[in-house]
Amino acid sequence: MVDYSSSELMVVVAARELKDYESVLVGVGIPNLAANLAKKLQAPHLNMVYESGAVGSNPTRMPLSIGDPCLVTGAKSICSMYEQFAYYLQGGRIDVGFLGGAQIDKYGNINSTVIGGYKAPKVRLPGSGGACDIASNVKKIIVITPHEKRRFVEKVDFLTSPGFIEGKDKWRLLKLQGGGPYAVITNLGTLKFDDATGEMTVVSLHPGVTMEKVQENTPWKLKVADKLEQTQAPSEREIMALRALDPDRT
Amino acid sequence: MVDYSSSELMVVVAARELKDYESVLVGVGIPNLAANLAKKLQAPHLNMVYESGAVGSNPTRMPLSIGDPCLVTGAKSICSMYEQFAYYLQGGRIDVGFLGGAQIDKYGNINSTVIGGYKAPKVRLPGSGGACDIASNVKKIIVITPHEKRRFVEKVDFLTSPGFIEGKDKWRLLKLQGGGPYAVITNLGTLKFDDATGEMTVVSLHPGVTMEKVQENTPWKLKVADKLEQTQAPSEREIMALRALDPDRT
Amino acid sequence: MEAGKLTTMKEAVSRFVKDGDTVYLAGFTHMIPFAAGHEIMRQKRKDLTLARATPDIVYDQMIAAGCCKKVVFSYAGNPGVGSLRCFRRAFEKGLPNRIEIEEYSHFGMSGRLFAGATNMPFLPIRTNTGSDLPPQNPNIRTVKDPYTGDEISVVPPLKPDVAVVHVQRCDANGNSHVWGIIGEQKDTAFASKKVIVTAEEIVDESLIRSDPNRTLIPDFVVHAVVHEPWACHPSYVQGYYDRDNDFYMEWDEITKEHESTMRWMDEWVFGVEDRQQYVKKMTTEKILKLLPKAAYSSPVNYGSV
Amino acid sequence: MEAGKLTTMKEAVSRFVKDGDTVYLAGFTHMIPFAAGHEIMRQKRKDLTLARATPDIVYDQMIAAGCCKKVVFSYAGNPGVGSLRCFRRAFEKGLPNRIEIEEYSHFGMSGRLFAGATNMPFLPIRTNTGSDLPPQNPNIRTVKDPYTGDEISVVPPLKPDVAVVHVQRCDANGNSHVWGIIGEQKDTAFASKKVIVTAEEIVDESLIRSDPNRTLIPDFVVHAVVHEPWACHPSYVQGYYDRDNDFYMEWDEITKEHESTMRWMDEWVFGVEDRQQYVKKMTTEKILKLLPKAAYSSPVNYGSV
Repeated sequence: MVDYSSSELMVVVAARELKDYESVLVGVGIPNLAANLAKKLQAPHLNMVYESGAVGSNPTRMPLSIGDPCLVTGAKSICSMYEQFAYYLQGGRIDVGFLGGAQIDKYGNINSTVIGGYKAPKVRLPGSGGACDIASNVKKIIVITPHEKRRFVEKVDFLTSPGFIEGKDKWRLLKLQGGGPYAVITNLGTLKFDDATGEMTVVSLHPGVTMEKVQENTPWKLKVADKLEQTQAPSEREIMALRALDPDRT
Repeated sequence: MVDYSSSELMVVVAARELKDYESVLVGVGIPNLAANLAKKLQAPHLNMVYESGAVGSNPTRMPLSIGDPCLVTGAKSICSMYEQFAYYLQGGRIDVGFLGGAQIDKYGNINSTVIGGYKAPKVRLPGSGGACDIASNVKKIIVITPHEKRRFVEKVDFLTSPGFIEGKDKWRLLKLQGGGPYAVITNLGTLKFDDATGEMTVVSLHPGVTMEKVQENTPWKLKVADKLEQTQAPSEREIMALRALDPDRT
Repeated sequence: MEAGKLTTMKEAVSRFVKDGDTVYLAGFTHMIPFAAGHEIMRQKRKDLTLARATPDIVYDQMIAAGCCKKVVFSYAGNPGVGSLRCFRRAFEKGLPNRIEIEEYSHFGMSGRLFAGATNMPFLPIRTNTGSDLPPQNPNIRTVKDPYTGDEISVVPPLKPDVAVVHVQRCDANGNSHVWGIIGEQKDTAFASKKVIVTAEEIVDESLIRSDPNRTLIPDFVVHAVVHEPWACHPSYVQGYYDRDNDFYMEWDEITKEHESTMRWMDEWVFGVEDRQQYVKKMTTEKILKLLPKAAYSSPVNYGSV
Repeated sequence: MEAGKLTTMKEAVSRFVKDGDTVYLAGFTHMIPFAAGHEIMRQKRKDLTLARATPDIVYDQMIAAGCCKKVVFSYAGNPGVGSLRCFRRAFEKGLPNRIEIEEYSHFGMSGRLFAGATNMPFLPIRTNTGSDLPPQNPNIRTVKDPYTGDEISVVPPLKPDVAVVHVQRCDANGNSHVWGIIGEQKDTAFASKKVIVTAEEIVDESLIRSDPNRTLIPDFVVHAVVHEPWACHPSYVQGYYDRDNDFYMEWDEITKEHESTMRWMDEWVFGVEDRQQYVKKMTTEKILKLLPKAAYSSPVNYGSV
């Protein structure tokens, strides 16, 4: 058994969700590592698309921003910002998108705008960026986040990016072309969403984590899958491939 | 006095309407010659834009089509078809556009769609192409046409491209961003449009042409400007410059 | 999209173009994919809805061959020459068969394709108002501008079943470099359900990656890639061969009668196996006349640290 | 547009940027025109509405300098690092002055600019629905889709008073070659009433004309051209100098307090005459670290007969 950090675990678990030939809208940090790792392993034809308009990038180092010059050198194609959102996202061509945020609620709604009131906030966050657009148009949304009580809330202070709103019935009325939230990957486990109601549901616990620990870090009573699984620990192959991608372990 | 053909006269008269630094949407044939002639004479900075997306072309021969490869080699800029119509025409950036057509009526409405009924036509013509878009968005429309009774009609069979519709009051209600028809240049004279009513008005007779001859070739009673002018005959400089552009006299 | 896209024209047309499809052969004057049109005729596709801003000679031929049920267009002329006689014969006289039409302006037609490519619900455009086109076409509608209260003309997205887009060079997966007049090449590829790319040259992926801003069409919207040099004659490919303006003028003569048209088709379309044979039938003189002078772009540096 | 556009940054800002203007400094991560931002601060412009999808460090600086009345944006963060502290200080605490905000998603913001550039009355977009953004922003409205009856979100065009767009190379009239991430460069230039182009290199028109598809911005939307090498540091110019990621991280430290921010500004903005002096203050080590490797594009042939 290989040693790994909690971030490495999240990257590996996220990478496993990606299939060959899918197109992924990649952000920086953990999503970037997860996509690159999947490409090295089970998904060599993974199509990496960046919000900045770069498509099929081949970065030779870790980009700090999604507009980093290393995402341009040797890319397959580049288009303008409006084109990126119009042709790719609104075009319905993106299979998987990664999102983060300050808060996520039980229906997968995400807040990256403000803690407290909008006009007089406790903390003003950066805002949507492309998050609302990604959440509305991508087939599967994967959220990677630390599992903390201040991040998991019963109702977000501000709904920046739609999950299943107040449940799947309400969400269907909105006729969004995206498939909505698909998975939430935390340092404790993987949560997916109930097919019928759209409620967040624990489907897998990471090695050494108990359901009690997950519940302790979540302020509402969590739904648990009928068949609660154990997350497979990262293999040596996965961890070695990941460290080759990110020698500085950013 | 230099000899000239009736087509050469029309080219010269049209070229005189173009001012330096204006942007012109250029078609093939006479408009192409007129724009290139103006550029050689009074308008060296004339900005020539083609429907095909070529901007600032420098053709070394006469193009047969507005998509001719000679309009691309050494052009300043090229954009897609939708971009051409959206950024340039709808963008309100074109000062002058040239149009032709099978019929033109007394308010400058143009028909390039059909002679007879739309569903069972006597003659099916090519259709609008960009004509309706140009007529709706360009500051000044200049029509170059032979002066014939079958072309000048009191009401067009099909209104492809809006002139002043049934007069300027009606036209204003449409809120088109274009300035509407500006001049009609024929082999007999130049006609412009009444400021108040938008009715076509003879403003200048070409050398040797009488008002009677113009009226004979127009099926409705033509309005005549208070000060009817005589078109200045093409100068030797104008004709020599034109023939240098078009040695084959196409 | 899976790998192994490189194929022949015969195979690409046989697999992706079906009777009754809405077909878009892209190209505004430039890079009109005649080779694909001819193969569709040889495979005797029927009841096609042929969509194209400028039907041009290629659709005139497909109409004469009886492939067409309906034309969706904005300018049905032979540019710089005159009418498309086969289009008119079919529409006016039902020869070889009656065709329907659906008509827009260029802005409307290119806008429909842009809206299809970007999956817009509808596209507001500043045209059509005051024209007799909207009363003849129930697809052209209006909405109320929520900022000014004005009535604004709108057109619906166009999403063809299958498109053919010719490019100068692409890699085996269809990442395509295109230059010169780019017309509706990109919008056609993104708007259509199935996309066949035909190319003058198939090049290594590294050459494409040397200039990503030149890539108009990314591989993952492409279903088949066909290496087909001279695919566009009598249209042209910038930097490869010029427009055969003489042929555009001759077409006006050839098509004076349906019979004379079909004689030409029997020789140049049905009488050849494929594009290679068509090209070999052309005279050396013609080929040499169409070869362009060199005018190379100045390179740029894409390097990073 | 008249000739004689080539000028200095001082002159361009003095002539075209006025108190109270809506300003758009273009660039999505790439080619952010810091030199222009610094000159606007030195000329002490007031009450500006600063529009930009990603305010980035340049607007953080302009806010700290007291130039700003309002920010129109979609992502007010330091990408990959965290908050824009000056933006937050102004918005949350009114230091140095209270600022208003008007907020969209990236698609909404880039769509507003596209709609402005193409003079659309409004732009329908598939986003915003279900989000709390529209209730906070009366500019985000809905219209009824005339084809399906669905309610569709729309945004209005954005037409800034003045824009600065940096490019790799342009001719003396402003015909500009741009490559790498092109962001909102073109839409900004076409949407804005006045346009200042700043360029790493001023080149002969013939070089621009060697590759017309590379020309993102044509001269006739450009009002002033400024030759300003290294204009974008700490942002970057593909092929000229890399992004100074270290500085982006340092900015988080520098801006912990308003006072520490202003000390930095006194040294690097108000303490220099112009961009040349700023660049000369940078260490050799830093300059060398930012120089990219070469990675040239493969040329293409634009020739015709």
